[in-house]
Amino acid sequence: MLSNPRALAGAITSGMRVALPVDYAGVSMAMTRPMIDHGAGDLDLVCVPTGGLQVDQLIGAGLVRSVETSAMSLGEAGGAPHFNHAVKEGAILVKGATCPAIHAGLMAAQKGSPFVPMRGLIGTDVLHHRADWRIIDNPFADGGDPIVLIPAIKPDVAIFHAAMADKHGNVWIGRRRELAAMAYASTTTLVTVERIVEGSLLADEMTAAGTLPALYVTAIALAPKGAWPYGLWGEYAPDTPELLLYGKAARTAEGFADYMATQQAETVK
Amino acid sequence: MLSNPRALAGAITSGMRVALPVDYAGVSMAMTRPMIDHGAGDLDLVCVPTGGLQVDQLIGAGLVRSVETSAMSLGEAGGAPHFNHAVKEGAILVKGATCPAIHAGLMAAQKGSPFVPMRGLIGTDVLHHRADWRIIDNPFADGGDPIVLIPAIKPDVAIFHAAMADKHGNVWIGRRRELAAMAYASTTTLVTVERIVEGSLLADEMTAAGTLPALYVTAIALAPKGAWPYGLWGEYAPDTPELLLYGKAARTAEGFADYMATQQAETVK
Amino acid sequence: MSQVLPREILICTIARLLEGVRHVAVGASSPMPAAGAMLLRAMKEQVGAAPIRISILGSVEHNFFTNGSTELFDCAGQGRIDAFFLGGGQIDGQANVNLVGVGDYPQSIVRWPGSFGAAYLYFVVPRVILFREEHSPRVFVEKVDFISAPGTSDPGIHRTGGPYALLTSKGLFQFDKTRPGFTLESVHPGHDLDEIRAATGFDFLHDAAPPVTATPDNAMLALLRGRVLDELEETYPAFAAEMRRDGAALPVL
Amino acid sequence: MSQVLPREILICTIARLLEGVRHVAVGASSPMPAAGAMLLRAMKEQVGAAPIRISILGSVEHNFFTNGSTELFDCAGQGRIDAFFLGGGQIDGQANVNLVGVGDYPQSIVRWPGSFGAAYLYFVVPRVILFREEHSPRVFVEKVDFISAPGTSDPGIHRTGGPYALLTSKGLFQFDKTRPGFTLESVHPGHDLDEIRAATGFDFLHDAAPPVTATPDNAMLALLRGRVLDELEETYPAFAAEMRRDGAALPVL
Repeated sequence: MLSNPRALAGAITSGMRVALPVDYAGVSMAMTRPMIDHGAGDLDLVCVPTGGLQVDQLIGAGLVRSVETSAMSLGEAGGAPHFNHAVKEGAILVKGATCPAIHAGLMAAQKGSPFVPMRGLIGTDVLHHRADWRIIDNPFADGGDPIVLIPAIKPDVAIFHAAMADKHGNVWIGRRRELAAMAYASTTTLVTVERIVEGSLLADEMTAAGTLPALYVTAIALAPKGAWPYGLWGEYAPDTPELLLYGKAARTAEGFADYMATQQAETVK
Repeated sequence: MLSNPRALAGAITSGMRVALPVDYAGVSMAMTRPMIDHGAGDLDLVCVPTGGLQVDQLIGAGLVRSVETSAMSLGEAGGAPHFNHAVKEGAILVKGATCPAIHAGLMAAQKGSPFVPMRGLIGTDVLHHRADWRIIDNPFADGGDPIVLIPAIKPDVAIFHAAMADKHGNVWIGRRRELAAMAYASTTTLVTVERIVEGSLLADEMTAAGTLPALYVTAIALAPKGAWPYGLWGEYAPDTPELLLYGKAARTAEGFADYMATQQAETVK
Repeated sequence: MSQVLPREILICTIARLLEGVRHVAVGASSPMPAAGAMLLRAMKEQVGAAPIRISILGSVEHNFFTNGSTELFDCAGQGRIDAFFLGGGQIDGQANVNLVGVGDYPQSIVRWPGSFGAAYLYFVVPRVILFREEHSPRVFVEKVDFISAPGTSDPGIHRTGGPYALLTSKGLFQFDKTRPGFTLESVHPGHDLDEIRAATGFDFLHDAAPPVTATPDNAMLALLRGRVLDELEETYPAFAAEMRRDGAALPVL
Repeated sequence: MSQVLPREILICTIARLLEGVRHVAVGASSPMPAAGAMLLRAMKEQVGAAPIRISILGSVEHNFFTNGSTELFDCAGQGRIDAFFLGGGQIDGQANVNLVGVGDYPQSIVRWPGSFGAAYLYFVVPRVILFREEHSPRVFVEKVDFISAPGTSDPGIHRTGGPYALLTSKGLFQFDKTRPGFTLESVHPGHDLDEIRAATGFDFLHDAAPPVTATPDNAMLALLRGRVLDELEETYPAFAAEMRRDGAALPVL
């Protein structure tokens, strides 16, 4: 079950639906370059629930067919240049959402249900542009009371970075339980970690409480500082200057190519 | 926020809907006697997802109007005598369920949704006897595909026992996350604990991962061995001889009265 | 070759019924299903085959879940549980299971604990093994008094799971959902067809002379009596001790 | 008495708008809403009133959530969040909020990050405070180009939350959902009605001579400049430093 990021990326095939976490929850930046080198394209990305640097780089590399997300930005470094450009060019399909709708879709998949209902949304242009969502009248009300149904989101693969894993394949995610939700909903789950620990994370109730069991984990690779330049919750802070550097460089095709080439030198094993 | 079991029981009023956990997840047996002494009756119990000793004692004390549960037993000690008797006499209303339906109802409340859908159930007598559940055709299918909708379960109060709490009101529940689900769904939550720890359980990511935040906790009381004769997950095992003792004693009204009187001597502070 | 205990035959039969599964879940008080699953796991490990995962509900030791008691059902709904065991106060010829009681619900004459998760799991676990040692007309009835979980569903009903086999102290049945009904596959050593017919309240198909249930070979038996009982002891100490005692009392041929 | 910075007036106004809440959630990059909430919390603590809970999203320090990024929305859906802040690239006279972009969706001319959770939170948080410092006709438009979250809903729509007030660098508005529309409640010191009218792309009600926004008294100001900036520093160090620098540059009268 222990592998390396390049081998993990090899499990991705063209046309897959790929779930990726929000910037502060454990983005596996260590997987970005291997995914680009591997080259599986036509990916349908699901941002849980928003996207940033990794998504922008995958779009820049031409691997992305569509993005389902409730927001896209580089935080302090501003807009996501490749995303914005690709949207304007019509090069990618955007499935605009709102955070709890993405969580709802994953929850439906987690429960093996075809959909879950969600309040709000009615009267928004978010709903207006989602032909794949449905409105029904709440069957528990006395007529009326429209409510939106969000269909299950079942990614082919979830990819994230976490603090630690054990040799049995259990991954410690702490209180970032959206990572568990992604894994429950996805057919396969690829995880990079800061470190591999001895023993079993399930052997002690304290560590077990924050552990995603191996049952949901397809493969794990060691990747110290694997969220960089993003931070990792409870481990290290984001590298804002690096994010600013990317935000500036990626405004041009040459700048992006130069930036990615420099990164490659650092990330190749 | 720190209190004692008798004060906690004082927060319960007649006619409340009360959520109680399964035998191995942290039953606050320490609250049973104070609840009986306090005497608030006509309770509608929700077993999450099954009931046992505590529910049987509350029924025996005449405090219960209805029980929603997917099963009721004393484990190795056999059937729940007061429950079985009350059902046969028609003295309580039983809302028979199946485990995931109770979890589904709590999840709907957690999400602020009026219902959630659930697979299975169709063709069962469980469904047949639940006029409060609905069947619709899955709006995402091309006609047909009936699916059951479970309405939100919103208890007035959730009561459970956990290993530890801090002075800020945070409660460590470890991997017994159904306790969090109960608290999210309920208006108020009363918790007894084995011990109160220094500092904040949220200050460290390791403990935070298994912590129910104070936001959902109304009051906490110290009650060492508060799940006894049940066990507490990761802390101590059930006292099976004591459960057998109860199972035998509670077959008669006198036996039950004697048993409860003996317990009182032990639990009164 | 040593003699074989009836329970050892049941455990070995369970291991055979689980052939091919990746993940099996067993109830907290189900030592024989757990033993069968552990036996298959040990056999797979010996030949270097893909590992088998066993989740024992309510066990701290063999619990791979960290999301509360809802996780078993979520996991099954995701299609991650291949096999599960169901008992039943009553089981009928359509494989309907009654876990609730005898007589008119809710004021039943006899009341059992309740449906637990059966009304869901029977629909979503591909290989549900009905396991009930007591083989008598009060258990195996023509028609159950309460359907906790139905053996079959109409074609329009979403269903990815259901009954796979019925194992009792007397024999092993397969279930044919198209008919629907049970077929006697084999009779355990020491029992016969007439006895099974008399003890079964529903009709079932059978050969004129049904085969005898296979008894384990020496290697399988050694694994069961050694490693598997050791593993079982952690979660079911009383049952493991009983098995050892019964095994020790057997005459060696 | 010392002079007061424009941002100090905004923070003190936010504290007043939050009067009575038990739990307020603020975004990760919202130092002024956080400061207003911290100020109210400090004031309540001084008089021994019921404590106020502040959840700062994305902050490790001020995060009371342990169930992943879904918990904020669940918590709001449960009615446990009394107040929240929304900005908006465009806000119109019906309190519709646009967080997506200018021009025809999806190929907008200008594109902002996106709707985040607004399409839900605006419906379920009772007191949503629209807060945007930039007060210009490009922000406050007649009609937004994209409705991320609508200001009002038809009577048959389940809605327990919505807009409560609109605070800008120039003034404070209340929202009347029955009309629906904004009413200018007060003008911040140094600004006037004509300026606000010119900077606002939608019509709003107002008095002929609207009052000036209240400036904080010395006690409130001392609390803000002392304890609140100290607390703020943990999460928003750059903002706290800027506030201290600006405060130090003020002439003391």
